[in-house]
Order: sequence, then C-alpha cells, then structure tokens
Amino acid sequence: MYVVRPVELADIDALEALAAVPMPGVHTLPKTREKILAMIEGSIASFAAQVDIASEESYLLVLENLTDHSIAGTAAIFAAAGSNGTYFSFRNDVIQQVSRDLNISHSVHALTLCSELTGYSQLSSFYVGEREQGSAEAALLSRARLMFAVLAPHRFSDRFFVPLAGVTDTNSGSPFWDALGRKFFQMDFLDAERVIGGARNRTLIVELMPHYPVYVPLLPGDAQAAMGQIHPSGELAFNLLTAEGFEADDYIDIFDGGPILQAHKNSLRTFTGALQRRATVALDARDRGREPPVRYAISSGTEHNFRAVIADCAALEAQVTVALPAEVLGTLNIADGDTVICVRL
Amino acid sequence: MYVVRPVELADIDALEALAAVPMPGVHTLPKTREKILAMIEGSIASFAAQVDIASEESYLLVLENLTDHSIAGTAAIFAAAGSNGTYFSFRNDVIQQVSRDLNISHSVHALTLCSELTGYSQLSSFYVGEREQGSAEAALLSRARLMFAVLAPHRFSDRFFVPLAGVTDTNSGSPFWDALGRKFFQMDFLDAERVIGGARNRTLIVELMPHYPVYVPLLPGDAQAAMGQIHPSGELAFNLLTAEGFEADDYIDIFDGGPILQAHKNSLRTFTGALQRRATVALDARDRGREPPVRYAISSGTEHNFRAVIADCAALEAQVTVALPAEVLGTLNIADGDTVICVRL
Amino acid sequence: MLVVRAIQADDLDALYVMATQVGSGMTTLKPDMKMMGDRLDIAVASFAETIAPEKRDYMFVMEDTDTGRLAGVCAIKGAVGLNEPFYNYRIGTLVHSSREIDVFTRMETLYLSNDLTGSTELCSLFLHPDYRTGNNGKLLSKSRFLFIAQFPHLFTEKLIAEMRGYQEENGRSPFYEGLGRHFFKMDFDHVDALTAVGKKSFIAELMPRQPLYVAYLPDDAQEVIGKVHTSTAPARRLLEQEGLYFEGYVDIFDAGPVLQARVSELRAMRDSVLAQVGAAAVPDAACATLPEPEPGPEPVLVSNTALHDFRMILSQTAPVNGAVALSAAEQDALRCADGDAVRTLSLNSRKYPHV
Amino acid sequence: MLVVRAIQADDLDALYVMATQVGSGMTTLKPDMKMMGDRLDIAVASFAETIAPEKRDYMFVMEDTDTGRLAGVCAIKGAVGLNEPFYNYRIGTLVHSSREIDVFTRMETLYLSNDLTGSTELCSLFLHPDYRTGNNGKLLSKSRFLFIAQFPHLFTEKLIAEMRGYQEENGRSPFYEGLGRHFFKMDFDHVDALTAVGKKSFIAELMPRQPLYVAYLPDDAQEVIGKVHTSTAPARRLLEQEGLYFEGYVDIFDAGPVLQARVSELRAMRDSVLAQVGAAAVPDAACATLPEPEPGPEPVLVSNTALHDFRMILSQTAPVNGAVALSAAEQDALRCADGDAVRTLSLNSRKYPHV
Repeated sequence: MYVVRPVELADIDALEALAAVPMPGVHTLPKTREKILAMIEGSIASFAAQVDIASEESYLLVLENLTDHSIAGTAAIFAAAGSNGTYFSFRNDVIQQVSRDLNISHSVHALTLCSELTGYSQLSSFYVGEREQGSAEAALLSRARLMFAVLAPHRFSDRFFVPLAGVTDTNSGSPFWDALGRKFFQMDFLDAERVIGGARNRTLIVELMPHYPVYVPLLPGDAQAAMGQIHPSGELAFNLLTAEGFEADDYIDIFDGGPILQAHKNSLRTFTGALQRRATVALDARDRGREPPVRYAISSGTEHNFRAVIADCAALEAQVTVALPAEVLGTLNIADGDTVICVRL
Repeated sequence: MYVVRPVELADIDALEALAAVPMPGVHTLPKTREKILAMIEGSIASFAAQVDIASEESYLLVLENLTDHSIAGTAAIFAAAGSNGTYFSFRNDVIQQVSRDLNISHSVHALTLCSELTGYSQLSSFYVGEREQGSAEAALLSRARLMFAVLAPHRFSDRFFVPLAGVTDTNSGSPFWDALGRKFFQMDFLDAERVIGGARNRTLIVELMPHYPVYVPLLPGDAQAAMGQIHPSGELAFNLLTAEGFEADDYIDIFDGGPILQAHKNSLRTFTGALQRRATVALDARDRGREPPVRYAISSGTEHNFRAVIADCAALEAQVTVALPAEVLGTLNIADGDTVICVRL
Repeated sequence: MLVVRAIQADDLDALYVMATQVGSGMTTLKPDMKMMGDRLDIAVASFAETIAPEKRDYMFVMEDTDTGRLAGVCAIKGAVGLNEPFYNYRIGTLVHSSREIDVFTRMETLYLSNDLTGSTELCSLFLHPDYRTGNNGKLLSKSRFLFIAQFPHLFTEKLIAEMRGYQEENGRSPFYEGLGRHFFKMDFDHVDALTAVGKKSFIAELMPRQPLYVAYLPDDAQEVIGKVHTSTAPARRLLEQEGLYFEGYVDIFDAGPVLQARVSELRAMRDSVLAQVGAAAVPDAACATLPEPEPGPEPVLVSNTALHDFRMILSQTAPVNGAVALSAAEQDALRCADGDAVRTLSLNSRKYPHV
Repeated sequence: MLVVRAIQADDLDALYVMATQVGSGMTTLKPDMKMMGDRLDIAVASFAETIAPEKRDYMFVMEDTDTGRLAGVCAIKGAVGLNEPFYNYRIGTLVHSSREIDVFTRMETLYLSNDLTGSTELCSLFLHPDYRTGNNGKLLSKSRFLFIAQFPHLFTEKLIAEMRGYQEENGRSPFYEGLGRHFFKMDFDHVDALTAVGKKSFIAELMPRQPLYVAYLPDDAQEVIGKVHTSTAPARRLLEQEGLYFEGYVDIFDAGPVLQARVSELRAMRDSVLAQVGAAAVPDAACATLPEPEPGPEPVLVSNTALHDFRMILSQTAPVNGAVALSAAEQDALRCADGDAVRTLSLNSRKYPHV
C-alpha cells in the first residue's frame, strides 16, 4: 500500500537519491542537497502557514511505499507562479487571415510573450520511479495535489498550469531554442537554462526575449515541429493531466517550446468530481460485493493533516458515508466519522 | 404554460411586432419583414439540415405562451460565428509590469484586435417581453439554446460566446466608440453600425481598426468606464448567462466596448448538469410530495423535434426515469418512454 | 536631336507603340489603351495645372526630333499613397540587452509602414533599347531633377524612387519566398501583377502587422534586403549621384530599396543655375569660368522654364557668367530665343571642390 | 581671446567650478568629481586615440585666454547606445483605408526604437552665463562641426543631437503626463534623474512595447511632440543651419526632437576649406574673392588640423585664394605658424548663391 503525504525532513536522503536520476527539463527537483533541503523546509512552512491569499507557498508531496517506507515519487504545487515577478510564457495565438478580393482564407499561428499565467497555481516536480510508471499510484500522486487544492481552495488560484519539458535533440540542444531564444541570448540552450536557473520570472526575460509576436510559419521546420511537443519522459504526466481535464495548445514554454497545460478548476475532474463524505469503518470488506467496486482516490479532509490513498469501494454518488477498512483510516490518520474527499480514479 | 420551440413561418407577424420594440445594440432581431423572413427560413433550413460540422447554420427559438399562443420572446444561436470571414473582438489582455530596479509592480490592460472567437457558437437575439422579464420562462428560453446544443453537439462548437450591447450616452453615442473606433472610421457610432450592418466579420474592420494593442490607461475615463459595461436592457441576459457559467472580462465588443461572455461547454451548467432520462406519464401529480419538488427545464430528446418546457419534479440524480404530466408530454410532442434532457433551472 | 519634353495629348499612339516593346519588368507602362489614355489625361492636366498638386503625374517623353519617334518616357508623381495605402517595410533597430548576464544583442527589425505617404515619386522610367547609348539614359533620368529644380513649389519636401528588388536569374525572389509567400500563399508574379493593377487591399488583409525581426528570415532572404535587381543597379547609381539615399525603406514583396531625398538637398537644387540665352556678357577668360576649370567639354542639361511646355536637351555649351550660347537648333528644340531664361546643370556631379 | 580646444587632464578643477554653476537643465554635467574625472579620462584618451573610435567622447572647452578661465564646454560622443540601449520614439504613419465605404484615415504612430544606436552624438553644450554675448554661443556649438569636417573618418555617417523637450513654465511635461506617467507611475523629474545616472533597464521593463497611435494621447501631449523647450530654441536653430534636420525621432519621456544629419551632408563638410597660414599668394582683387562679395567682414571659424591639440578661434580674416592672413595672436591661439594648414568655415551659412 502507498500513501501520498507532505514531505518531511527525514525524506531528504531519499529525495537526494531521486534527484540524482537524470531528468530533462527544468521543472524537476533541485539537484543539490542544500536546495532540496530548502524546498523541504519551504513545503513544511507552507503546510503549516495560515494562508489568506495564495502567495509564495510551495507544497511538496511524496509517494511513500508503506511496505518498505521507500519514497517512490514526488509532486509539487506552487500556490502562485511568478510570485516574485511575472511568469512568462508564449501564448499560441491564431490569426485568421481572410481576403475577400483574393478569396483566400487561412490561419497563421503567432507566439506572443505573455504574462497571463502569473498568479496561476503551478504543478511541478512530478516524478515517479520506474516501478510505479503507469500505475494507479502515479495517478494518485499527480491528483493528490489537486485534492489538496479542493480541500484548501483559499491556498490556490482558480486556475492551474503545468509546464512539461520540451523535446531536445541528441546533443541536449533544443531546436525551438535555436530558432528563437538563441538569437537574443546568444548562447546554447543548456547555458541559458543554467544562467536563468530554470526560472521563468526574471527581469532578463523582458530585456532579452522578443517583444513582438513570432509568426510561426517563419520558424524553421524542426522548431515548428518542437512546439508543444513533450519530451518522452513527460508522457505519463501528460496523459494523467489531459485525462484530468488540462488543455494543451494555448501556451508553450519560452525556452524549449514544451507544452504548458492549463485549466480552470471548474474543468478539472478532481474539482468537479470530488465528493465530501464521512468515513466509517467497513465491518466486512466483502459485504458490498453486490455492485462492482469503484477505485477512488481518498484523502483526509483537513488541510493540516493531508494524506491520500487509493481505495476500492461502492459508488459513492448516492451515499453519505464511505466505508473504509480500518487500515486505510489509520494510514489517512483519521478516525471513524471524520470527513474525507473522494474522487474516482 | 409556455413552450420553447423552433420558429415557424407562421410566426412572422409576431416577430415583426417584437422587432418594432426599440432595443439597443446590434445583436437583436432584424428590423425589416424581409430580413425577418430570411432569418426564419434560415432557421427552418438549419434545423432540417444534416450537419457534419458547424458552419453557417442559425437556429431561432421562440417562447410561446400556450394560453393565447402569443410569442413572448426569441433567442438565437449561430453554429459558427464569422463563418463568412472572421469574427473580430477586442481581447482584454493584462500585461504585468515589474521593475526590479525601481521596485515597481503593476499591471496594465491592453485591448488587442483578435479573431479568436471565430468559429465559436454564438448566442444572439435574446429578447423576452415585459411580462416575462425575470421569470423562469426567460431562463428557459435562454437555456433552451444550450439544451439543443447538448442534444446535437455536432452542430456546434465546443465553445460559446454572447455579445451584449454596451452602454450608450443620452444621444445614442458610445463613449468607447468615440475614444477608439471614431478615430479610424471618422464617423458617429450609429453611422458606423449602419454602414457595417451590425456585423463583426467584415474586411473593412481589418482595414480600418487598429492593428496594435490599445493601452487602456491611455483611453479617456468615460471610455475606460464603458469597457465591459452592459446596456441596462441587457441585465437579464447577463445575469442568466453568468449564472449559467459564462465568463465576462476576457473579450469586449470592438465598437461599443460591451462585454462578450464566453465559455467552454464544460464550464456551462447546462452541459455539466444535463441528465438524459426516460419520460413516463405521472399517474398522480401529488404522490412525490415526500421530497420538495425541483424545477427543471426539460426538452425533448431528438434534434429534429426540439421543444423545451419547465416542469417541477423530484430530484432526478438518482432516478432513471422522469415522471411528467401527460400534458407536458403532449407539449413536448413525445410519447411515454421517449428520452428527454433535464437540467435544473 | 533628343528632346525630353512634357507629354502631349497626341502622344498616346506613339506611347502605346513603345509600351508594346517594354518587357515584363515595367509594371506601370502596360500596353493598355484605356489605362494609358487615363494616365495621359492626368499628365496633360498636371502640366496645365488644372488638378491639385498632389494628384498630378508629370510624364515626360524623350523625342527623337529627327524622326519624331518616342525614345523613352519617365514621370514624377505629385504624391503617392493618397488614394490607396502605400506600403513599405522600414528597417529599424531593436537592442536586447541584459546587464545582469552581460548580453547585448542588436537586432534589425522590419516594420510595416505607410510612412512615405504623400511623398513625390520618381517613376516609370523607360528607354527604348535602340537608344540605350551614350548619355541618353542620364539625360532621360536626370531631366526630372531639372524640372523639380525649376518648379520646387510643386512638390513635397520628400522625394522617393522605388527600385526593383533582387531576383535570382530564374526570377525567384528570395525575400518573397522567405516572407511573403507564407502569408499570401501565391506566386510572386501573381502578387506583383495584383499590385500593378492597383488591387492592394489584400495587403492590409494578409500582411503580418507586427514588427518582424530580420533574424527570423532565412539567410538568403536577409541578404537581399535593400539590394536592387542586377538590371537596376545603373539606375540606382544615377539617382544616388543626384542626392538620393537608401534610408531603410524597402518594398514589402521583394525588399528592393526605396531611395529618398529632401528636395532642398538635391544636387539640382544646389548646383543648377539660371542663365540667359546668348553670348556671355563679360568674356573675361582669366577668371570668369567656374572655380575649377574642366579639362574637356562638360555636357550640360539645359531646359526652358515653361511648365506647360517643359523641354530639355543635353548641350556641350556651358554657361559663362550667367549666359549660355545655345545654337539655333538647340534654341529651337527648347522653343526659346536669345534673352530667354534657361536652367542649366552639369550632367555629371562633381565632388566638393574645396575639400 | 576665446579659444575652443580639446580638453586636457588638468582642466578638471576648472570644469568642476563651472559645473557648480550649471542649472538643473543639464543632466550630463553634474558637479560630481568622480563622474567628471571618469569622463575627462575618456576624453583625453579619445584625443590621444588610445581607445576605440566608438568609445570616444571628444570634449571641448572654451577658454578665455585673457584670464585662463573656462567659459563653456561641449562634446561629441563617438557612438551612442553600445553599452546601454538608446531609446527613442520614431514617428511613423499608418493609413487605414477602406475603399468599400470610402474612408481614408492617416494616423501618426509612435514606435519605440533603438534605431539611432551607434550614431555619433553632439552633446553636453554649456556656455557660462557671463559669456552669453555676441557670437560666443555659435563659436562653441559650431566648433564641433569644424572638428568633424577635419576628422570625418573618426565618426559614423549618422550624426544626432537630442534637444530638450517642451515643458510648461511650471516644469510640467504634457507628453510625459499623457503617456509615460501611466506606465512609470512616478514624477517626470524622478524619471529624468534615473536616466541621467544611467539606470535605464526600467525602460525595457515598463515602457509600452507596442506601436502607439498618437491620436490616443491627450491633445496637449500630441501638440508638443517634436517641440523643443523654449530655452532650447536658439540651439536648435544653430544646428539646423549646419544641416541637421528633425527626421521624426523624439525623446521617449518629453518628446523633445532628435536632430539628425549625414556627416557628408553637413555644411561644414561641403563648405569648409583648408588654407595656408600667410598672406594671399595672388592678390588679384578683381576676381579672386568668392563669387558673391560680402558687404561687410564675415566672421570665419578657423581651426588647426591637430587631433590631440585641436584648437579653434573666430577670426575676421577670410581666406583668399587658399591663404589666410592670421594675426600673430590668432596664430598663437591656434598654435600654428606661417605655412601651416588651417581649416576655415564662415560662421554663418549662406543660402545657395546660384538660384
């Protein structure tokens, strides 16, 4: 059995080991122990904070395998992107071109540097180990962030986004960068990411990046092909997020052209499908065999004791309680009668 | 009792009388008998057409008072806005301005001429008589358009918008127009609307309107105040639509600055809350008195026989059938066992 | 003798004959009797001053007085872009610089503009192949400057001339292929033909509106910005000698340069002089010549001073102390007589003599 | 006698004294010993040619040789905008026209640009109030043109001068209030002070990037675009006489005009001449004068031809047939002797004599 829970100081060794696994893109775990520690401490402080309005909080969840207490994955959510400045992205605009005289009609795409995602809540740092790829636990980990937002909406924006790493070529170069950012930064993709520290909210972006829309047909073919394409390592996250209700196509990353998925919370399955139920102890795990059981993600229902697990039980739409094995209640750290949030997986 | 149904040729006199009522804005009924006839014929052809992909169809519904068979209101929906060209609007962008050196941070609004609403389905021509203002029937009429879209999604886009008339001053001038359009068109607001025939998809818009974003702080105060403001006559529609899930703020009309409400269908209550149920004849209208009855909009469930009425019945979430009085089935033109679409009003 | 003169109503047939001999390179002189007739009407009204200065189109023909045949044509349009928008790309500079990481990038940009609206335009130059010898080309092209120097009040301060842009030998325009084709989705020749017949609203409809960084274009498109067609290089040099400069405006389709000048800074405005027809009044050979005596005879453009019947020739007789001794044939060609004023300008520009 | 000369390392103290007497209008000459010392070092290195041409900053001082006191200062910057972006608004034209409904609208637009990056700049002109008489202002301002005419290879082809923009008597800038304030949210003086000390990154951060239609601005802001401060009008006229023009670039804060010229088209380039110090070789009074004899003595700018010790005075002695008879005192002031070459230019421009 697995549980998703807030990161703790004791997790630092496990996280350091995870961070050593090579991952593309910049929306991953920091690489040094010092920065990982800062991230853990930031998360602990964020969970503990009394929040009126989403600000610089960052929440880091881990997926713990309860069998051996190993850490099988991480997932983070930032309360408000670019909170120290502006979160920059390219908006992918479509310009309709119509000439009555010439009887021509077609559309042209143009990328506009924009700051619209500033203040959105940002999902980040999603990673699961090899063994859990594609498992229900991976889905639980990804979704647990949104369940926490359902539980504590005042800590987050009404809108969410997730940048996913874009494609790179065999030399870790980025065809999108070569066609665009390089012309302004005059340096290689990796050097630029190093200089900017993976951030998307720095003043130097305004100073260096193009201020006028980039007409996509003018980009070389390989750069166009890279727009909105995910790095193969991001496929799991992409599939989980689009199933959740996130939409691609509107925004891409200013550096590597990777997709930025975004959605209003009203479009996300976790928000629209979350049911608040009172948990009871299931007396007999078999006595609900009359209906085929449904797989739910279930999280504890208070923001200062957040945990999430997977449980199978009868469809909850017409119920006011959810009967769970005592073991699950224990893992969630709740008692009979406490409130839980349930979402179909 | 009222019914919402597709317009018929016999309605022309009633519509001509309705069109004579002065209404602001351009998204209303045409004013001449000839044009009204064309609109009715267009609607009849659209309902009859086999549609694979949303195109130039326009559907006109009327609200009929079954007591005296008078027409109490109209509401239209166009399958794809700007289908002969491009539907132009101003997108209301927010530009985040941050200066680290000066420790300044603020946001600036800018209006950008855009064609993003092209191809959206457009709600239009909403009008109800004095007596039905604010009634459940008005809500039924407005929503019936979306219920038809639930029924026949292939006839519509996934996204919908509704332009509402903007504010005018005592001389039917528009402060927003005076600050913007007038400088390019060199004519009064009403003259410009007359020249362009109320359309938002004409080549001359590209030729005359500004191609670069208009920074809102540079507009005079009265023009800024008019942005996104509705004409008082549009309040009913505005309230119904925002309750439905439409969002204002993102787009405004290029001429008078009136709000353009828009939404993805997944955010609209009619789509998320529509229940498909089998209709049965209620044997005894009183036998469901155990639960308080809920008010539903109920429409017949086939696209070539579309009608909608209001009916009170028990909550349907946990039911597979809906029991309706025989009279209601008659009004909907359906038989016991036919499928209906039900949405809480 | 070759005379460049204001066009007359009865030149239409001869003009048509010449137009049939023009290749495809000249879009403004198509052999179309209706179009030519309309344009000629405007030209005649221009010299007669019966239409407003900004609507005028002064056309000049070069006539071989020995045969009466027309050898060439050229024109000055009073003002461009007042009926239909006149588009160009303007080349600008944007600097992207971050002190924090020590990056300084200077980028060229293209702005779609109508900045040249209202300018006076030199245009429609064509010299019949039979006459492409000696100084004939210079005579024809430069005649317009003498006309402007004589009647500067008829023109706006800004003078322009559009030059045909670079094309490869097979007619391919690298600039159009790199930019315009993506938006117009048709061949360059087709676009060219549309603009020639005045159909220009598609430019507003289809052209990208936002400033473009030149660095986005393919290399071969970048390289030809402001470069003229090989066959146009001599015409460009002639105009540059008269004081026109490339100031960063190019054609939106082929990126051919627009040359520009302030009328008041033209060589013709500075150096042309009025003289009286006749022998020099003070034949003081020691010091009456121009400051720097020329080694050989320097050809001189000479025009009369009549607007409605403007005429100009190339003479070998330089003015001396305000007088110019034109031959009887020359006076005849200019329709002037002893004592009349004429305007003269050395055919070739000289560098500043004082430096 | 007043001599304009290349600044020297030991001028620092005198320069500081003068700077303390400058009002608030001059942002480039603040009485700050460190800033001034740094700038003087660059100036000395510029005249010594020990730094690259684009980094040079040629400063000139006007010295009263009778007292040794400094009376004024002026400078030529080799190239602007190569360390920090140099911003201007460029005024352009956009035409919005619909043939279908017969509307033709010509709109002025403002484009944020760095087009003038790399230009040579005339700047830092200051004349002490005690010396604001006679031709002193002209002498000081125009000295730079003679320097450029003597050493044109040191400069880019484009020369600019920024003029202080219009302000109301109470110091209010209508252009700033109508535009900049909405984006900078601070007083004009504060913005002005920030740019003076080189803090310019906020411009990139806060300035609206998109082209603006002038018609969006309040009327009083529209009216002052390209208009100089009342106190700057005489300086503008001086520069215009030398061949600088307003070509549509203005300051982004106060909309003051930038005057521009091609170096090769400057009056000093065209009309200045080299002459030998000494009496005229051919004193033929009948025809050796300039074509149009002047009624009275015409003051003449005269400079030596040494870069590292450039010196210039105003003389009443015009050159005659390539020679100029300077007095001993004048030769002394220029540090030249009989037989040396000097460059001369009439102080005032004359209209074309030939028209």
